Amino acid sequence: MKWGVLQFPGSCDERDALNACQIAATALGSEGGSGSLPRLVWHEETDLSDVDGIVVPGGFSYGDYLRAGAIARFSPAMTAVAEFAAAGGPVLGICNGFQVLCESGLLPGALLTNEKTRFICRQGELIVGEAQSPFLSGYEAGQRISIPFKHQSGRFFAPADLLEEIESNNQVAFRYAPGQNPNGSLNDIAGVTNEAGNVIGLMPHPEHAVEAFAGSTDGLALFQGPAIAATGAVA
Amino acid sequence: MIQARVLIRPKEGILDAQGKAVEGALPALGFSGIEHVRIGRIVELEADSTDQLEELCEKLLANPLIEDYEIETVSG
Amino acid sequence: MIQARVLIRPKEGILDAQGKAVEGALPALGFSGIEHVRIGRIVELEADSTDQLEELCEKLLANPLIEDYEIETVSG
Amino acid sequence: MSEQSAQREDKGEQSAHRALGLTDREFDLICEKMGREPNGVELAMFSLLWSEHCAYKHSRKLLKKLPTEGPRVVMGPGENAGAVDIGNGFSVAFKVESHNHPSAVEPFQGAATGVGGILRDVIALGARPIAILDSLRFGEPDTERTHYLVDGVVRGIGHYGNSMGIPTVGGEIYFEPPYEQNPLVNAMCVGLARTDEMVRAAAAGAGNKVVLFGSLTGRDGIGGASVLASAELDEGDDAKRPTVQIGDPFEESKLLECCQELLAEDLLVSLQDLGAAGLTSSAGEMASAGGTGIDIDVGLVPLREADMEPFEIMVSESQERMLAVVEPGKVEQVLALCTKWQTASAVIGEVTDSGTFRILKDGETVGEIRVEDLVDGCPLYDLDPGDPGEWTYPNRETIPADASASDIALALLASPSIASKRWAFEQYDSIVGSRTAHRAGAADAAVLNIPESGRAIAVAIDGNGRRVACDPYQGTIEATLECAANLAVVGAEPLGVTNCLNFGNPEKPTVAWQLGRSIDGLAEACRALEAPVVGGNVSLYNETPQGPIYPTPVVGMVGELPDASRVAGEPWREGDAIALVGPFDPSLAGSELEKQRGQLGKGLPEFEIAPVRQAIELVREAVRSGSIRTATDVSDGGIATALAELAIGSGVGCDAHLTALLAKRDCSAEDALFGEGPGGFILAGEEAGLEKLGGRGVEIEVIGEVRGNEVIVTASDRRVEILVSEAEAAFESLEERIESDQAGITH
Ligand SMILES: Nc1ncnc2c1ncn2[C@@H]1O[C@H](COP(=O)(O)OP(=O)(O)O)[C@@H](O)[C@H]1O
Ligand SMILES: [Mg+2]
Repeated sequence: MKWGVLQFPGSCDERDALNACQIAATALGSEGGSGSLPRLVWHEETDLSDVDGIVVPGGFSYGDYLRAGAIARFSPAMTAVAEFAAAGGPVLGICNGFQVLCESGLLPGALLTNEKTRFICRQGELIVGEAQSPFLSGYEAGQRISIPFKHQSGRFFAPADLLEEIESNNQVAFRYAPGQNPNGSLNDIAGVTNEAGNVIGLMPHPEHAVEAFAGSTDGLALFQGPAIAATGAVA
Repeated sequence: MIQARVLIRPKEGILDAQGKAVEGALPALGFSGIEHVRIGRIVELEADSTDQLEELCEKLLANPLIEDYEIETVSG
Repeated sequence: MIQARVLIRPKEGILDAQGKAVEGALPALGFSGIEHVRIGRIVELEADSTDQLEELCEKLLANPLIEDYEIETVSG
Repeated sequence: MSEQSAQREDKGEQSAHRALGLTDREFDLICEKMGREPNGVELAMFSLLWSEHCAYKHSRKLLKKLPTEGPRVVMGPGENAGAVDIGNGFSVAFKVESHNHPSAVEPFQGAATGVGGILRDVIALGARPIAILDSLRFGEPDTERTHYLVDGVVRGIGHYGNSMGIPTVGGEIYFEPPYEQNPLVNAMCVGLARTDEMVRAAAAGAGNKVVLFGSLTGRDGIGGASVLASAELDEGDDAKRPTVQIGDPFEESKLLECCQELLAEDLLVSLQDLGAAGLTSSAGEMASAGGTGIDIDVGLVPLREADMEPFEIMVSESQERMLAVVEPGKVEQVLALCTKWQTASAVIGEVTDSGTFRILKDGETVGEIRVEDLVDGCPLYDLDPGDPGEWTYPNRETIPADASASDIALALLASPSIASKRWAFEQYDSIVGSRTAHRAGAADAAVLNIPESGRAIAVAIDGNGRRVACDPYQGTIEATLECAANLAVVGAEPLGVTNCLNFGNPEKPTVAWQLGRSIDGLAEACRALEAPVVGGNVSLYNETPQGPIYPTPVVGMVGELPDASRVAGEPWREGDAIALVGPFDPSLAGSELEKQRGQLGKGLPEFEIAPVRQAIELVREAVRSGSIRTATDVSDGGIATALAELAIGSGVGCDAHLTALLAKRDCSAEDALFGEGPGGFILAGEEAGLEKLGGRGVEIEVIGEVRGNEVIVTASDRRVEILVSEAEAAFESLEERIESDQAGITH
């Protein structure tokens, strides 16, 4: 499976995401020559026909000015991503990418400044949610995984009725482990999916938990999920 | 040219972390009798016409899920 | 109770990084004819009296080195 | 006084040059070199390039003493940053720089632009920054001002590095009274480059174009030069010249990617960042390094404010700008790439073979200076050192003389300089870039994976101003050795050194003495370690009416290690044996405990460097071989503190006895428990693994065992006996103490 990783002016974690996609593919043995190597997708590109999945990476697109993700969502590439998603293509938004997906309406909710207003960067634990998503096929619901948290605007918010809907539709992909909610997110929500499950976003950084030297490899399965779901491969 | 001023505020009922931080700092700095601090954004700009302003606010300047906005045009 | 509104803007001559970035991005987002975008903050609060407001701005709400502020009291 | 200046004095002439910081003698020299008096534009340019900051006029002679050569050196002092070869065609570029004064005025923006500036020095070499470290000094964290400074500085560093996507992986923070009014903010950047793609700053090739790109040029940082403003603009318009510069990491992030792409496409002849003195220094230094001349037309510079005067454009310090020399045939491609990255760009001049720096405004010459006079003409001064003979800094007592050993241990763990800095480093993105194998807080040095070279590098930054104040020579040697020790405990060997010399007014004999002795110590230690100094920065005049800061040389080091997965610094485990290694001879002189007792005085015990180096090497080898689990050097707070920190890190206590040390060194029980000095390491692991380290000429002694939930350290009649949980509470107490009264309020 070939990934495309979006790059906006101000993106930061796009190379990390690229690296994670590569490692995931290699680990599944699905690295079929250079044709399937993950690639960066410049924000002005509109042709996504060569990729099977999209990562909207973390960072500070457009400096996070105005509101995190507010400007990036207008890019031509995001229009293409919306079509890609509507056609059922797998889309993963990480941190700033999650914010962009929420701003563009591909995911429900919004992300507000952390309750303590500071940027935080620490290793933490997530509980995998009940959501039905190809991205979660490498995890068990209820599984506890260790993934770094790093962000300043990661407080998940949705108005009561929307929140209720997200919960009752089982759209919660990840929750912060009890006592570890770093930002005041409602219901400890760290990540959600769209109704169909093919679009997922989360604030923590799975791409920083794919190599042993980083202290955890629990993020790898997320990048392998769609391939596992598609082929029935085992991670 | 129209000079416009857009005020964008966190919606009622949403915890305003910045506002809360300011309220928290007040007593230590010797300020009393100040309450309900809310912090928002102000965007000032010049536009050809008012047509686009509404759209600009809806689509870009404010996120309707979490923010309210108000447009004040200073001169026409 | 007095309802006050403090408008805080980057001082003249000081780089307004946000305003500049937003203005620069507008044409690509499909908004044309918009210029001189400046982005600042708005702080709304309720106070017992106007006495402390000036000091509050100087000490806490604004950074007088890089920002100008303006106090508007809405009701008295 | 020269005749000319005497005349000026007689006439009581208003001399702009004095307001600009030039002495009468310097002004005379400028007139002599030019054969006439400089006009306003020229005077502004001279005043900046002949300033301490740019000309190093009080330190350059001393800096010549530093060893700068070695087999791995790719670029040494004189370039924007130093660089060392790490093999496989790759080099690591690095430099540390201060932003002390701007941070004292506006901590958030001051620190942010400090980070932005040092990043650009590394970017200018053609390297991609891969790590940031910061070294900070504040007053004691008990005043509203210190809270405000710490809060702003830490947020500022985080803001810039985080937004740029460059991890901040290490650093240090000390709290000492002499920094109360004059905090220090030093930032270090480490970058990675293909050795054959690195660029120099030297301008070359008459006829080549000079391209300015990045942010628009505004009236930032013109401050001092504003006396030159024409009356018209000066009418109450000082407000137009901001004293604070705003950092825009978004702009710099685009600038970085743009530079990387310009270099990858081989479009640049040379590249230079714009730092202090803006266009004047960057264009002037480019021409000087290349032995060329340069023409700059200020009318072509993209401006943020329409009505700027030529001198303002020439000295503006607007951030996030770069200058490149480009062959005429490639200009179009260069400008197109700038457009792709949404960054402003313009051809603003040309390289010439005239040897002069010509300033034009819309084609008309408004200033003309010989490059040599501007860049190398400033007189260099000898200092007039004088040993003050006694301790000249304040002392204050914060711990009672009769405190028990356990109470002392807890007080040391809670002392702001020793306590955990988690509060600060959790505000830094330490992992972006996917290289960070050991994050801040996990080990004494940060380890970065470099798959490009098949190895890893370690980076550390150190400097204890208090000990340097006690003895500038030995204190600086200790700082350098401590840096090497921090590399050793992660298995790394030093490749190169950078440094930032933060001192007071060098025209004062005491400060001159501190500076000279400190540089002597740095040179000595670097020679002994065979670690060349490849770059650095000097920040003088760090003083207020209350006096100078502690003399604070900050040493940054880059080392290499074969394998990022073979790094000690793992928590120790129940049952591990604990050993004390090295020629450690603990003393309370200059220690944290002596500080808390208000008994600081001049002088540190003497020691030999060679055995310390041997111990450093033994530890490095032991870590690399994997025969030990845990390693740390003994530093602030002595052995008891080092053991307590290891216990906190693992949640398991220890039982240690310092009997052998007492006997060998003939020191007091307090010295053994809390004394400081170079050359001490604590190692832990399987006893057999530790024993294997014996018999190699380095002192090693098993002193105890890892076990239980208490930290117990016994030295004859004194005993530290505290719960690990108590130790942890003390160690983690800084956040509460430092949390600003304005916590989390962002401007
Ligand atoms: N303490 C020092 N040790 C070694 N080199 C130094 C020191 N201070 C300055 N230098 C070198 O002098 C040159 C000029 O420094 P600086 O003015 O800070 O450079 P820049 O203008 O590029 O920021 C640099 O190459 C720097 O590495
Ligand atoms: Mg430079």
